[in-house]
Amino acid sequence: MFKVRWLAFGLLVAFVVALASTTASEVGQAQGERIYRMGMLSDLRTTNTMRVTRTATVWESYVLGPRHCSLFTQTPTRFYYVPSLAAAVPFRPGTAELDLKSEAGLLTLTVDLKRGVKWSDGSDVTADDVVFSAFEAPTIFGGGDFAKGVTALGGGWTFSLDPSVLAKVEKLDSHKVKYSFKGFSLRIQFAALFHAIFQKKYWEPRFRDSVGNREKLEGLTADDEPACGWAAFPESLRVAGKGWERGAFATNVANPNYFWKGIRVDERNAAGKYTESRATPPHSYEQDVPAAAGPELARYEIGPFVDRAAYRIFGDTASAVAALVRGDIELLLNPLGADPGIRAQYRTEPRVRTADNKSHGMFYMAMNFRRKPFGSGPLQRDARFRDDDIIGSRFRSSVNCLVDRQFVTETLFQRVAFPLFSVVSPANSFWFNDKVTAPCAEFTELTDPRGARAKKLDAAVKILQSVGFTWVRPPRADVATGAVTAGEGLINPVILGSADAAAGAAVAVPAGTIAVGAKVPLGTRATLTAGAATAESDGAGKMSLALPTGTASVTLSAAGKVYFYRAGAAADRVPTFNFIYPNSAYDPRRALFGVQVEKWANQAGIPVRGVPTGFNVIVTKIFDEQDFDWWSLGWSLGTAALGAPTYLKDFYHTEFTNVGDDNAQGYSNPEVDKLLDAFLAERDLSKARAIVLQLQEVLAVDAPYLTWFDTVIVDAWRDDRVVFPFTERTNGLVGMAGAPALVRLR
Amino acid sequence: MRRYLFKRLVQIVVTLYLYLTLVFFILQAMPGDYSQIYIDNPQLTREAREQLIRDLGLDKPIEEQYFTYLRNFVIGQWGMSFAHGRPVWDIIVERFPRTALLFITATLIAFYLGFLLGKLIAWRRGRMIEYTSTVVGITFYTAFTPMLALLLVWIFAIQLTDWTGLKLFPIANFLDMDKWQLVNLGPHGSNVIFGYMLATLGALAAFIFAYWWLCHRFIHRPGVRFGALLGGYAAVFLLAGYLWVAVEPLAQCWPAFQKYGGRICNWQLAVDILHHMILPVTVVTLISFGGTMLLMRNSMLETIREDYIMAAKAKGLSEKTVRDDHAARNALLPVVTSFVLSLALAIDGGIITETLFSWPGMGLTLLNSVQEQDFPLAIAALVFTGVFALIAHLVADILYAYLDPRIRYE
Amino acid sequence: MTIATAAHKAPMLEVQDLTMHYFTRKGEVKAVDDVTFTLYKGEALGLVGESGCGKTSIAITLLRLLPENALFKKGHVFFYRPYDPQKAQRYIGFPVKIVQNGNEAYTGRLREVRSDAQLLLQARTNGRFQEIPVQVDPKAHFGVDLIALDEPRLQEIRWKGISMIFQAAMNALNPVYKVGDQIAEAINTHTPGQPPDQVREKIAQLFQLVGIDPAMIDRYPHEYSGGMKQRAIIAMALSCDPDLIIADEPTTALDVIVQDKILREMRVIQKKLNMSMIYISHDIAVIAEVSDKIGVMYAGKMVEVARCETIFQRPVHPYTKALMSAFPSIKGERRKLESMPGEPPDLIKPPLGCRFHPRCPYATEQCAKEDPAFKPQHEEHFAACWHPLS
Amino acid sequence: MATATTAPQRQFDPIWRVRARLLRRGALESWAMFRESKIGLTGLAVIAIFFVAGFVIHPVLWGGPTLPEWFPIAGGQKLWAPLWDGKIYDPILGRPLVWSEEHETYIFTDFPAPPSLRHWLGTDPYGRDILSQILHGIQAAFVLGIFAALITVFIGTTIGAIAAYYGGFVDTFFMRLADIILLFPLIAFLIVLSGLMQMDFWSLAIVLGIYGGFGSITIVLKSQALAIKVKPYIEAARVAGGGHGHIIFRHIIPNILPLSFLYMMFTVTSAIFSEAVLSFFGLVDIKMSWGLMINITRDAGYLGATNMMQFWWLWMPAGLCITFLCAAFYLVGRGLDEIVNPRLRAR
Repeated sequence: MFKVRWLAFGLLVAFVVALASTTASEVGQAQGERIYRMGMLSDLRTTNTMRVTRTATVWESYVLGPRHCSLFTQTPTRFYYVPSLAAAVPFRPGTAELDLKSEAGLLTLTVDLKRGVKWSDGSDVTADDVVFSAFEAPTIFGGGDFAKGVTALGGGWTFSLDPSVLAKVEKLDSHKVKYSFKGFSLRIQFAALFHAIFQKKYWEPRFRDSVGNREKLEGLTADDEPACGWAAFPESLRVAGKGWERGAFATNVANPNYFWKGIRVDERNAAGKYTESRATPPHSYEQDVPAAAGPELARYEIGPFVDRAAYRIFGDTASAVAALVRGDIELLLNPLGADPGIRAQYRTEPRVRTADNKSHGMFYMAMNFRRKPFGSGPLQRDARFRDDDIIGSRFRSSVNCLVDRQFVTETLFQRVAFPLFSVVSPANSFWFNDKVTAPCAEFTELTDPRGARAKKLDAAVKILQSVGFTWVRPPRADVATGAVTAGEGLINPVILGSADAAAGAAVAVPAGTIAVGAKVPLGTRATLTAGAATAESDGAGKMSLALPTGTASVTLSAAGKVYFYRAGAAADRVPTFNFIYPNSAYDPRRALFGVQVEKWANQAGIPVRGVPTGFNVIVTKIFDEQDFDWWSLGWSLGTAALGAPTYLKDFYHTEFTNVGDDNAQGYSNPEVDKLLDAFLAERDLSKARAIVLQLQEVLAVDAPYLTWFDTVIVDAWRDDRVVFPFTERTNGLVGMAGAPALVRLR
Repeated sequence: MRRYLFKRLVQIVVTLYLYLTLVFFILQAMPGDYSQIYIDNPQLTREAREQLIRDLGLDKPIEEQYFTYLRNFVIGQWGMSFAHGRPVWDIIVERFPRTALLFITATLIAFYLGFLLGKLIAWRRGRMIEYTSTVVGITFYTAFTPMLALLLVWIFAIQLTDWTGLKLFPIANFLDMDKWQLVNLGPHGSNVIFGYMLATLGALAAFIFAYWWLCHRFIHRPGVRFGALLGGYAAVFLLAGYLWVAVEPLAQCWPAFQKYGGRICNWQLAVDILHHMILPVTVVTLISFGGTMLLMRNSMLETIREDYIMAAKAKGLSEKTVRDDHAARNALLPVVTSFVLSLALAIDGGIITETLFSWPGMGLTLLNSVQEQDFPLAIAALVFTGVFALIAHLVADILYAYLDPRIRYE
Repeated sequence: MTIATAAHKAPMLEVQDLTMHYFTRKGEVKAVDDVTFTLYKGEALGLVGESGCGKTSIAITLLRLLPENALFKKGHVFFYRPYDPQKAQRYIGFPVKIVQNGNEAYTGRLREVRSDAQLLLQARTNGRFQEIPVQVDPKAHFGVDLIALDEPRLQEIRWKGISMIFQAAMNALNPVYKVGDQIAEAINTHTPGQPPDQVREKIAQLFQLVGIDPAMIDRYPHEYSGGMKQRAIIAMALSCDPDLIIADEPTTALDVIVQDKILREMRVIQKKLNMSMIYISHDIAVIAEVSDKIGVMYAGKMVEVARCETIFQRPVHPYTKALMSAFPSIKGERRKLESMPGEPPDLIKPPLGCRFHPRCPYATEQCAKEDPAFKPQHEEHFAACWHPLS
Repeated sequence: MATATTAPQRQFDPIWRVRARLLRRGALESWAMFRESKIGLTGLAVIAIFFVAGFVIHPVLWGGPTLPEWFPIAGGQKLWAPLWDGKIYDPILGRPLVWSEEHETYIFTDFPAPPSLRHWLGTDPYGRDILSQILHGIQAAFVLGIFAALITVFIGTTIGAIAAYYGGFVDTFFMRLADIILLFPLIAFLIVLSGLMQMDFWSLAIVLGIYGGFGSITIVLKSQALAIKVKPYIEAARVAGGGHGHIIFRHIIPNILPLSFLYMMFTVTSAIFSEAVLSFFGLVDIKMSWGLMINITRDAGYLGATNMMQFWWLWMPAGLCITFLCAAFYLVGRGLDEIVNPRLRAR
């Protein structure tokens, strides 16, 4: 019996080996079928477009996104605004401004559709489909009320078809639609006209069946939905097979009726124009485009040149990377960037190629403006803080000054991230203000390892002193030798009073004042003079200085308001603050940065205690409870925002300081509010750009966010299997779902 | 027997009730109440949030919430997954078969291996084999599981491929995408195959067990019995194989890519899943056999001091008979009881294994749902895991009753 | 001691200088030291002594059921059966002893079975190994040394040759098997190939013999009462028709009435089947009732062996005397119940000389220095004492 | 009577001294037995090595604790001169850069750097010294494990004694509770919990301690306490008028403590292991630990199947430390088991 048991064991082992070797796939590409295999890091939640249009994860947008088309689109490399379903961009001739007409109190826009565009089931894409998608569907859903329907559908619908902007959409003829808007907003261009188009024939009965019942609509199995994009779900084309095996893979098959197939695109030719052309069926299009900075000229032919795009689902990055290196997949869809170790893995396999691209996002730190000394507001939970004096602003500036972004990103992060000073990412080159910088950014340990820390500390201390901060034991920084002694016990200043100052008039200083600050309207340049000392206004129109002893009056060169500060008593000592940042496991980079910032701040006597915290807890504390002192998080802004940075309003406008809103720090600056509103209402892009540039300057010095850094997107693909027409692109190939419509298999 | 089982059943129902209550109150006592997280989703508008509060019954007094919670558990309304937007129950039904197949296989192997080795090392106490097995067992038992899993992947999936040029083992997932792309098994997808496999496994196990018992009961000559056993097992395995290749719906075939001959049948899909199971099963087996082995050793050491073992020896029975039929048979009893404990351990190990092998079962679901803050799902997964462990508890009880006549005939 | 004194009887078991110690953390426990005795066919020997004096150790040594830490030091245990050349073949290479024609005894390693009537033994004579041809007559008794046997041969002798009734009958039955199956297991092992009905029939007979309802065959041990278990154990011990049964405290766990009943029945069975028996008990009353011969043990040593009446009437060893006086005799004359002073010695460091001397009222200096030899005192009466009482 | 008073009174030792003596004798006996358990000794040796590395070598390297400001001599300074430059070897913020006088800039060494004279076990993906992190991790592991185990022992002993002493409903309740706790897959439970609450070092230790305390240890200690409850001296104490509390805390608990220390070892193992797994998944808010080291390695992509062996120093030391320390406590537990559980003893 005993021997038999070993025999059985041997048989089992033999079975396993046989199993392994018979099912072992030889290293090589499948013959016959042209399959483009990609790796994904998470499963889909649904294949029903209706759910996705409400809240899409990045993975769903990769798989389901390619099925839909819209009126307009942005070119892949230079992000030009070009027509897709529409025949041409309805710009006012000679400008980059939409040709909006006023009609009965509404702004209208007429869009002509291309002819010959077909759904994957062979029927034509007509104005009916457009009107249905943009207006009828929500109206049906809302029981006849468009606004109600959009609200009920929620998510992406509300974003692109905002009823406060969009009034109605009408069909003029089979290939002509008219949009009516209630007023101008930048959202017309980048939201309403980007709306996905669904087939009316397919969806209308389904919408009628589920009026007002979103769960029913979203619960439908809609795998046979016809597509007008390059890809369709296998089922909609009656191709055998399963489009989505939960937890394992998802598949798209090429749409045989794809309109753009075979079209050659030149994003910017020698004549400075965007062109499309194709011989059969004939198609050509030309459009003037601006010459803004961008990568090399991109010329390519639109595919798809593959029969299928398959998305293999992995549970973690490591196995996905290994699969790429082993050649089980051709491209890894990894929007999170690649750490050096992953790159090191790629380097072990010469057939894997990588490309680094800028990503559109930011990592930042912010403070609770409702608490002293970050702002000077009361400590109530929901109270909005109004920036009545400049203590908070100076305090933030001093912390900003202490942070050495260049050093951390270059050395510790090894360039997987780059320093960020503005609230707009440099990836968004048209809107990015490259002159924006942080206070004392010129000192960095990267180039001046001995002196920079002392210089930064010295500057930060001076900023704090200029609004009357004192210490139990002040920090000492010897700029000459670089010696630094940490301070302890920061004490809040006490506001003695304020006074309105006429331009150039002397304002008397109350007794006991040790520092004086001033504020002038935004955009005004002014100087504050106190005896021999002077201070220039910054971009936010604020200035402050430590008052030389014996000065009786100060002068402000423009009309504004002057504040006086005296030293605080022991009771005003700043309590120890908690600084919550994502824990090392969630994001080691931010955790490391957090610990470093904590250390730098402590050196300046700022009593901050770092608390690495789980991501979800941070989110709850910040956005849902608003119970925090400092925090650090990041925003990934996606490519859709590569148009105007409309998100700025969400982050910094007073309107969004409520619980659950994005302006969780409670930043409320009426002047910034005004700028944000003006920006969103500006039709002229160049004027809007000017406003955004100014906003970036103001926000950089007023620092509602202390922006830290942004990461690099790394694409990795099997060079022996696939060729892409271009790889240099903001947000990388990942940003266009792996470019399955452009890729060619070797 | 019936009374015993009834008693155990009542006890288990009480335990289940207490378990649910405990989970409920732990969640209530948490500083960041899970229902708060549920309704504090930043994507929700204020009105929607209030609606949700009403829908969830969170405006109701706690005792009412508690009873609703219990009722919902019983009727299978475990809530909607936040991240998936589907009923939690659906997701569990979808993920469970995958975990079940992996775990039942691994646990059976681990248990048998642990039993066998524990028996041997106790019998040969003080010899080299005891020290070696103890050291190996403890090493695997306490080894940092992720490290173990990664090392196995490295050895079998990477190094072996480098040496042989063949991809002998897959590194992740539970099926080969290329093979399955043209297969359309309906809405449940691969779970159909998992179902067939589980049914086959269950039927085989039941048959083997029953047949073994019958043979031992009615055939007394060792040689004849052994032949009958071997023949019966071979026959049933052949029968199972025949069912899979020749009898619908098990033997159904699907179109496939040319690479696979244009046709792929269910049995090939099952083999594909088995192929993907090898490494994860090995990992789970390695981490959990140690516990059984050490326990079996202790139990066996206690048993061989019993008088009936000496009596069995005195009867002139061969050493093997004494060891296997008397000592091991009795030593097995406490080990079966501890089976439940090792199960909890296996579930823990399973979370790690499933994550590292991208095996989308319950463990990975639990981890992902926590990372995505999908608390209805996370909690349901935890509760379900508990229920699963309870069921295993019951199975262990039945097995125990079968093994111990003192309980069977109580 | 030789067998010569009892030439008229057939030898069953001969124990010579048996010494077995236990290894423990604290030192070697000298559990059995130089024990010597002989048992004849159909005879019942009672081993008596205080707890921990080595009685049970002898029993398990005879069957070689020793625990791991047992250290066998020296001695022989010859187990006799009528000579059969076929069976003798199996013991080639092992020490054997041939007893025939009354006194003649040959000891040596069995080299060859030359013919039905001739054996070749290898024996040590004058310090040299020599091969001695032995002529055996058909009535010869062929003894094998149980101590030297290997495991398979030992397994044949266990139960078929020597079976055992265990001290704690409660625990000697495996709780997970039916009692009938446990008996059948023994029968099937020793006489393989019997049809199940026949085995069952045999078990039923045994059950009737020991007074259990045969319907209990298919019951589990926990369904038996204590007395029934004891009877079942006896039935099991009888199941293979053994030549010798060792009954280790067969009735301790039972109440006096049942005890007495079972003992009587066992005595009857023993006489009926003409078996040899070794009773082990600390209770001299029990021993007296069932034995033909009594061996008294003290601290791992056999101090006195004699026929039952002899021991009671003329004990030679002071310890035996003390033991007898501790036993209130109903039949015999009234004696003063003496209590024995002192405590049983520590077997790790037993007293030098006679082990009983610290407690012996007759002890002299000699007793403390030299160990008395175990020598014949009268006919079939052996004792180890410097100052024998009679 | 007079003789009784004048007779020299026998001086009884105070009760604590008697107890101490008994304790000492018990400890010595146990040690003598423990010494025979090879696996127990092996475990103890490993623990000792770790302890010395974490609590002796590490402070020596780091210059001991910083004295408080008000301390008259060397206030605000380290107790002794550190052997390690804190700037370079800080486990969390160490900077591995080398300043080049010649080029007036940092020399960028590639991280993670392999073992070298400067960094004996190399550096992590962010350039921090691995050895320093390992040493730091020892302290974390010990503190977490022991703290959790003490909570376990405290709860388990109390509950076990109380359940055994009172029996009835109290007993049933705690036993059923223990059943449930045994069913709870610990890691799964901790994962869910970490999503619900801030799981930092101490809260993790407390949760682990509570989990252990109400779990299997209660069952074992209860049965032990039951055996003690029926001992005559308990009856004697009751007759002498000892209250429930007195009997439980003075008589029962001291007698089941040895067993609970045995279970303490298993709790330590489970605590260290759980923390490592949770950190590995990134669910604990902790600045540095062994599990986190592996997590960082994995996050940074050095634990891929294709390059893990190339960058072995990033994960192997931490992984082996977890394995060895867990195994060591487990082995000590088993060694103790052989003392406490006589049936396992080799006779």
